[in-house]
Amino acid sequence: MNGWTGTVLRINLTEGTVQKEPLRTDDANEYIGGRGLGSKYFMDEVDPKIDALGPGNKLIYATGPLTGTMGVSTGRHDIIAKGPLNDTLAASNSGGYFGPEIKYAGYDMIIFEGKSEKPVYVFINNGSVEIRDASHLWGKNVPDTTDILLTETDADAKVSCIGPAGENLVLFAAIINDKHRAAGRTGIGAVMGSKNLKALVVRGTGGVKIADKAGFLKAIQDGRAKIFANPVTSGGLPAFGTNVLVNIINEVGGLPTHNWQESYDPDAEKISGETQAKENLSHGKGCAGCVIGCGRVEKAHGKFASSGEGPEYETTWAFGSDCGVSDVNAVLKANFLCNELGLDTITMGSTIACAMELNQRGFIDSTITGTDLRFGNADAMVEMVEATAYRKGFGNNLAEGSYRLADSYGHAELSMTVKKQEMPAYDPRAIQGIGLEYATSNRGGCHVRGYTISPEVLGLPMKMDPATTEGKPQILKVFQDLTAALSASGTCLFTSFAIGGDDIAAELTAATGVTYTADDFMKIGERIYNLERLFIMKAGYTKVDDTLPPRLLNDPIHAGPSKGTVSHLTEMMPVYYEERGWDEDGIPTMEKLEELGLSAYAL
Amino acid sequence: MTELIEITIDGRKVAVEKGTKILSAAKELGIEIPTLCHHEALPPDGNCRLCQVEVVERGKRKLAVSCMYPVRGPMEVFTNTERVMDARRSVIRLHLNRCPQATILQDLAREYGVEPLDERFVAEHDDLCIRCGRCVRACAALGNNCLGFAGRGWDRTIIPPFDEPPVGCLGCAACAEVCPTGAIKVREEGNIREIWGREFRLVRCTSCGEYFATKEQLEKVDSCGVEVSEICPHCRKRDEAKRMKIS
Amino acid sequence: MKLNNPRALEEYRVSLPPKGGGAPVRVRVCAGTGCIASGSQAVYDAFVREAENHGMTIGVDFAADTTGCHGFCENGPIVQIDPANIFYQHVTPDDVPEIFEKTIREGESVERLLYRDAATKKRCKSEGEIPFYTHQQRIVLQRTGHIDPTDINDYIREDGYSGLVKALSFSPKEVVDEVIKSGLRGRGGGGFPTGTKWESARIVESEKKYVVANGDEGDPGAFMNRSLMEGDPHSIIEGMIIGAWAVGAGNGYIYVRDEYPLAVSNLRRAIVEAQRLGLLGTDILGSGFDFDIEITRGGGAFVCGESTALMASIEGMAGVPRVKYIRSTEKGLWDAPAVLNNVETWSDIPRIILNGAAWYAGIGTENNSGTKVFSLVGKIKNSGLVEVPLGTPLRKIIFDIGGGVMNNREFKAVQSGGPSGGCLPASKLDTPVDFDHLKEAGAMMGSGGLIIMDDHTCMVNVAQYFIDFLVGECCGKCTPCREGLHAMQVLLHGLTSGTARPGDVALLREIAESVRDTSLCGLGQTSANPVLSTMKFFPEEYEEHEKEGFCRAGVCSGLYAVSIDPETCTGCGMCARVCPANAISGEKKQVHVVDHALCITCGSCVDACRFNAILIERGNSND
Amino acid sequence: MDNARKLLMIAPEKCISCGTCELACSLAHEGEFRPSKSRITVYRFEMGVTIPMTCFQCDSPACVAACRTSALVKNTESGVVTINSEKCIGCRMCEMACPFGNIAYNAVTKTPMKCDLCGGDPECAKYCPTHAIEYVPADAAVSKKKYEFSAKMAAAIGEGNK
Repeated sequence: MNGWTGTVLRINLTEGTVQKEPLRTDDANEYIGGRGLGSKYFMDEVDPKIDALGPGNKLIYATGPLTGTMGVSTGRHDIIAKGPLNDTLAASNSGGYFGPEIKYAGYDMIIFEGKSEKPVYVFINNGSVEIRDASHLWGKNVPDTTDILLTETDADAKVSCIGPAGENLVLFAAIINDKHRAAGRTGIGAVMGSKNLKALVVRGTGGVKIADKAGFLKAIQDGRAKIFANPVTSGGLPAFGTNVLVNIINEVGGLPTHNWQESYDPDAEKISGETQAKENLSHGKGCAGCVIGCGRVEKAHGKFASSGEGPEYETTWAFGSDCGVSDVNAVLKANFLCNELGLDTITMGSTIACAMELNQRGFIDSTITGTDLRFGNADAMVEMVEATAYRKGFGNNLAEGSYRLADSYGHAELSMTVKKQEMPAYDPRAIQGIGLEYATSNRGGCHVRGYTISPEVLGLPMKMDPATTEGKPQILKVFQDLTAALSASGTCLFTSFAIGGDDIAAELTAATGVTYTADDFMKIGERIYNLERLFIMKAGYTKVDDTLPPRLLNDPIHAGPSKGTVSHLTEMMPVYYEERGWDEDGIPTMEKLEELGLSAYAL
Repeated sequence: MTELIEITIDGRKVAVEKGTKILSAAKELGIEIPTLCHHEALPPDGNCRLCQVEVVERGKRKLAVSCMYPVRGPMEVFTNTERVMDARRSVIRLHLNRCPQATILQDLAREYGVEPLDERFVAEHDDLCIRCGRCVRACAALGNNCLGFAGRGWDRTIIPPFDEPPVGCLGCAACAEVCPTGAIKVREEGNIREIWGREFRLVRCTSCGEYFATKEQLEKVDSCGVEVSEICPHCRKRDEAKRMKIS
Repeated sequence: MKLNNPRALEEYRVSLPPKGGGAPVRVRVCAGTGCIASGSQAVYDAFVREAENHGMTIGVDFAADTTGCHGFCENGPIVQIDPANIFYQHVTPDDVPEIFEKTIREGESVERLLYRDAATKKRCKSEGEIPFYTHQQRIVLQRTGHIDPTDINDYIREDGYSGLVKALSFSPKEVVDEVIKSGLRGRGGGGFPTGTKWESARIVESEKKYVVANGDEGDPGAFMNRSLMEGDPHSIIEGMIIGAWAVGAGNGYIYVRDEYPLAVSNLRRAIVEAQRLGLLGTDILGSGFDFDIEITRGGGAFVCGESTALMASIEGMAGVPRVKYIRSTEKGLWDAPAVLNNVETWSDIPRIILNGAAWYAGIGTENNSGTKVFSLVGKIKNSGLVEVPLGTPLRKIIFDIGGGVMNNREFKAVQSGGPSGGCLPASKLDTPVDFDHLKEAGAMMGSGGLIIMDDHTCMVNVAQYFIDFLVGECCGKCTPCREGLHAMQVLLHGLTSGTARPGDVALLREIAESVRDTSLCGLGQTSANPVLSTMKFFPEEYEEHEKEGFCRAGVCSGLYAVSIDPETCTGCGMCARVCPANAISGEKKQVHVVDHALCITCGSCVDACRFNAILIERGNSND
Repeated sequence: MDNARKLLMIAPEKCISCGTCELACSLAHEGEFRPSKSRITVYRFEMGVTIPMTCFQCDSPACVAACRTSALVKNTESGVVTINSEKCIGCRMCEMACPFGNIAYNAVTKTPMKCDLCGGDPECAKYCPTHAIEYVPADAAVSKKKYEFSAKMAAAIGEGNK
């Protein structure tokens, strides 16, 4: 096959069996791959009401047909599972070099089922698949685990694994590949941990074929030209990484501070991308086949001396402004720790921030937390990261995420979550569209399901006023659908600053030999989005959950450039439902489902 | 300056240097002529008889094996006449008769529509050797001469001297590499490589610990005036990258 | 002693004492391989002994020479007595005293030792009266049997090396032209014009050039090269020196079949003697021309007679043919030009030069000038070596010279040209024997083997015999010959054993044709000829073998039944005596009968019956 | 022609580890995206240090010295060590000989794999997103290398004097 490898690997950890099955090409044509095809398989095979940490959950590593090719920044893979943090259908996306290696080993997807009795890891060496004992790795952090595995398998292999956080079923544990790249959100690291699966090691020496070499090279040349001509993808991101946003978002007055009590951080400059570039940056880095290179290799100095990759903007924000920490070295240290221990940085930082507000308001104190959880206490913050991964002391409370934490003290309203997942780094009161995204994202508080920051702040592809609601439901739907399809293809979200569905459709067409128009591509995105929506509704979510924390709807911003604004979510929601072809309860209509070929999944 | 001669192959003209073999001249026109015993690296031998073409030269029309027939003057060559096809078919059938299991022959038989002879003619069903001697010539090219023909006629075989494990063998397996039918078996298990009944202890990479070559292979490289290390090529590259990183 | 110029040679020739030292009586005992096999050495010894008994001094009063083959091998040992010019056959040591008494003392012949002509029933006193010789024209074999091959002086006495002297007075080009004009064609079987071959080598510029003599005679039943090498080695050497002069070669090789030790020893001695006289080596006869000859003993394989294999063998490689689209006259031995001719061709050269091209061209027919030596064997009365002008009809060779088919059976076929030649039937008996007519008729000249077959010869069996031979001799290098011969062998054995399947004959033909068309060397390409030519002239026998399981010749066991013709059976009982299965019974002088239940169809009775009373019939005797 | 000689200039400090060079190379030579069969290999070390490694087109190449069938030849005009894969018999001598591990034998395609500079238009340089790999005239590259080296040396000496 071209683009796709044509083979799906199914590993049953309960039985210890391995099975290779042909890719369902009809589904592949309609869902492409990655987040789309993985979710389709998941929906067909898993009851949405299943216990996310039970053996009935599955974990699917899914690549797209462009993964491993020279497509425009197409080195991505998704990991699909039901997330234990909030019971949504997680399709956690990660970069690095792991996804392509799956393709080179000969697989489009790897499906893990059941639960191993003992800790194991799986070594895939092209056609050979071994389930191996991992007792010597259990308890080891990500870098150590990775190094040991590379020594005992193949120095050229790629490793995706969990750290102690995943083993300890921290509800927002991440799966880390290539030591530094995280499939972070909704806690799929805990799903891996629940299966006693420490790591997946892949070595692939095969290749990915494409249908039309000349057409493909033309498509990527066109796409690359747009990337190289775009100020964000050729300027800001390579120079400062995503941290370029710290100052930008702060200037908009949308940088949530002190657990979203404020939306402007006067100390933002201290943790900004510009500062990090000057003080901490060693090297820019790209994922496989990347033409942007937003990755950061950084060093923290002083008492937080450490090194690693990242942080991303949202991480800088979570451990920085949200926790009131202005010591960039502490932010970096917390970030590196999350990667080493296998934690999602957004939820980690936000949960600490939430605890700090609980502490600030006196609902908890140091007798409970064992430390001084004052906003701005960098030491306590760093300490709490490690405590969380090992569920030590108050860390055990933090390990449940901010919603369960705040709720346990009777103050769920202090958890800045949507559908129990922490929102990242952009205040919907200042940037209206992103609020609608948070409220309607299929996996709860998340920015990368429909990144309206692009038009609302960066002016890409066109400038929209962040303060107004007009056109936001419409643009959000476009972004949500585009993102879903783009992830399904294996493409990096950041390409969307410069290229659109037509560009990726052209790459897909040339790669797979299956013709995709821009419209087909967007339709596929919509199909994926609706499939995910059906899953979470079957899992128990309703329109009531399509909302934002009350603070954002009711409390105007106190200060800063966006002073006085609240989120106008309620204005946008009906328009959005209608735009989506959902009824007033937020349920996709039969017509819409038929249009998308999803009627079989109707509620 | 070498003399160029224009000849016609299947009605198309091509100018080639005097002495060029028809097979190469045809290749220049993109005309593929099937062959089994021919290998560009090795002296042609013309024994498989598959690459037959029809040559019209000085008024005479004849079959010739294109791998050995030199262009020495104006000539017309036909690579796909009925006579050529008949010749190839009969040769394929006779090859197939000896080596019914050889996939390359099965493929050729399919391509040319050749029915194999019945079982009365097959000697050993698992014989894969078509006696083309590519291995013999490859070993000679390496200067080792560990292989030769023994016996004659129907009993002709290829063996190492005295049919004993060959003393001068490097274990490089070039013989197996050039074999068109995969008749030469190389067994590699752990630190042992076995070929032609001789077991070689493999050298272990001092860096990664993989077994990567025979001692004899490394000695042979050494004899070419190239200093060799006991680090496998894979690690050498990584090590060199490491060195560059440091400098 | 070195002969430094042509005059020195002439002086040397003149200075030689007459043959046999001028002894009044000279005896020539044939020491060809055939006669030695039948005991000629003992005969020679008996002559010497007897002469001493008679008080004769050897070399003065009496001379006894061993000579090369006289050709009439069927009747050896052969002794000729000069000057009386008496030809004795089947001589034993016991006959020697009587020969002394009668012939040497009295000048009378011993009647019973004279050849008796079957046709005229007359005894022939001299060689010249024996039809076997009278129908021949001996040029190549002129000296064999007359001279002592181990004595160069014998050769020189008979104009030896005069051709060389003449050639050296010509320019190389003139020598080549003379050979071209003579019309001489390669006697090894190919029939390529010798002069043309020489010319193509002559015009190539090369530091090294070679001349090579092919004496690797390997055809079953052929021994003409052997007799020549054994009996007249200097003629070959002289021819090669002339050839070397003509093409500019400095070295020569004589490639001799390994199984010919006498040929090797006689040639070796001849070379040493020629070197001693300065006829080989540096500055031959003061001409400034250097040339020498080495002997290479053959690789012991039939295929080594094939030119490219022969050259590979001389180079020290395995004697396996090479694909050569570039003539060896351009790139032959060690990639240098090499002229390879059969020993008989070389032997023709001195006389062509000496007597002139026109003389030679006048012998034989147009485009087929000169004579050719044949070995006549098989079911023929007078087996032996015969030399006739080209164009002589087969019938003349077989019936006039050969005396016809043995036991007066019916002539069925003659195999011409060795294993890869062809079988010609009675209808082709009037074919003139030359390169072109034989080929046209469906056989080939080959190196000159003629095998006569009678009516009790199964042609399928003949083909099988030759294919069996060739399977054993095939070098195995190229696929069609290696695999095809084996496949043909399988099919032929099926036909002769009655296990053939329908379509086998067609398949046999198909494979034979592909072997002919696609094999690498000349031998491979002609290896299918025994099958193709027997099929061509005797298709019905193949059909009968395949379809009916019937062998009309009564050769293939189990494929026929025998009965005894009551009309012709004389009741002699010979058949019953030879029958190993006791299947034939009958009273003396009464018609015998065959018990089919017991008959194993071995064919013994067929061969034994002198009255052709055994009838071959369809139907398996075991039925 | 002197300016005919060009070579690949690799600047590791500009490299972002993306491996696009491997993808471009394998597509050009193998017809698919297959880093394991790329003639250029990206080595990723800690702290983002990445070294793309490929054939140096040595002046006296060990691989050429070891090749018995002239499948590998140093082109005196272009300086490129070229492969005639049809003349390769798979003895792997070149692989064993190269001190840098920059040539490998592909047993499936029966071809030694090494950088051939894509016949004068190297795909790796063409597609490198950060110009970490450039195809430049030999003279300029050499002098640039020299310049960088002396700068490095000067910095090292300067540090020592502090």
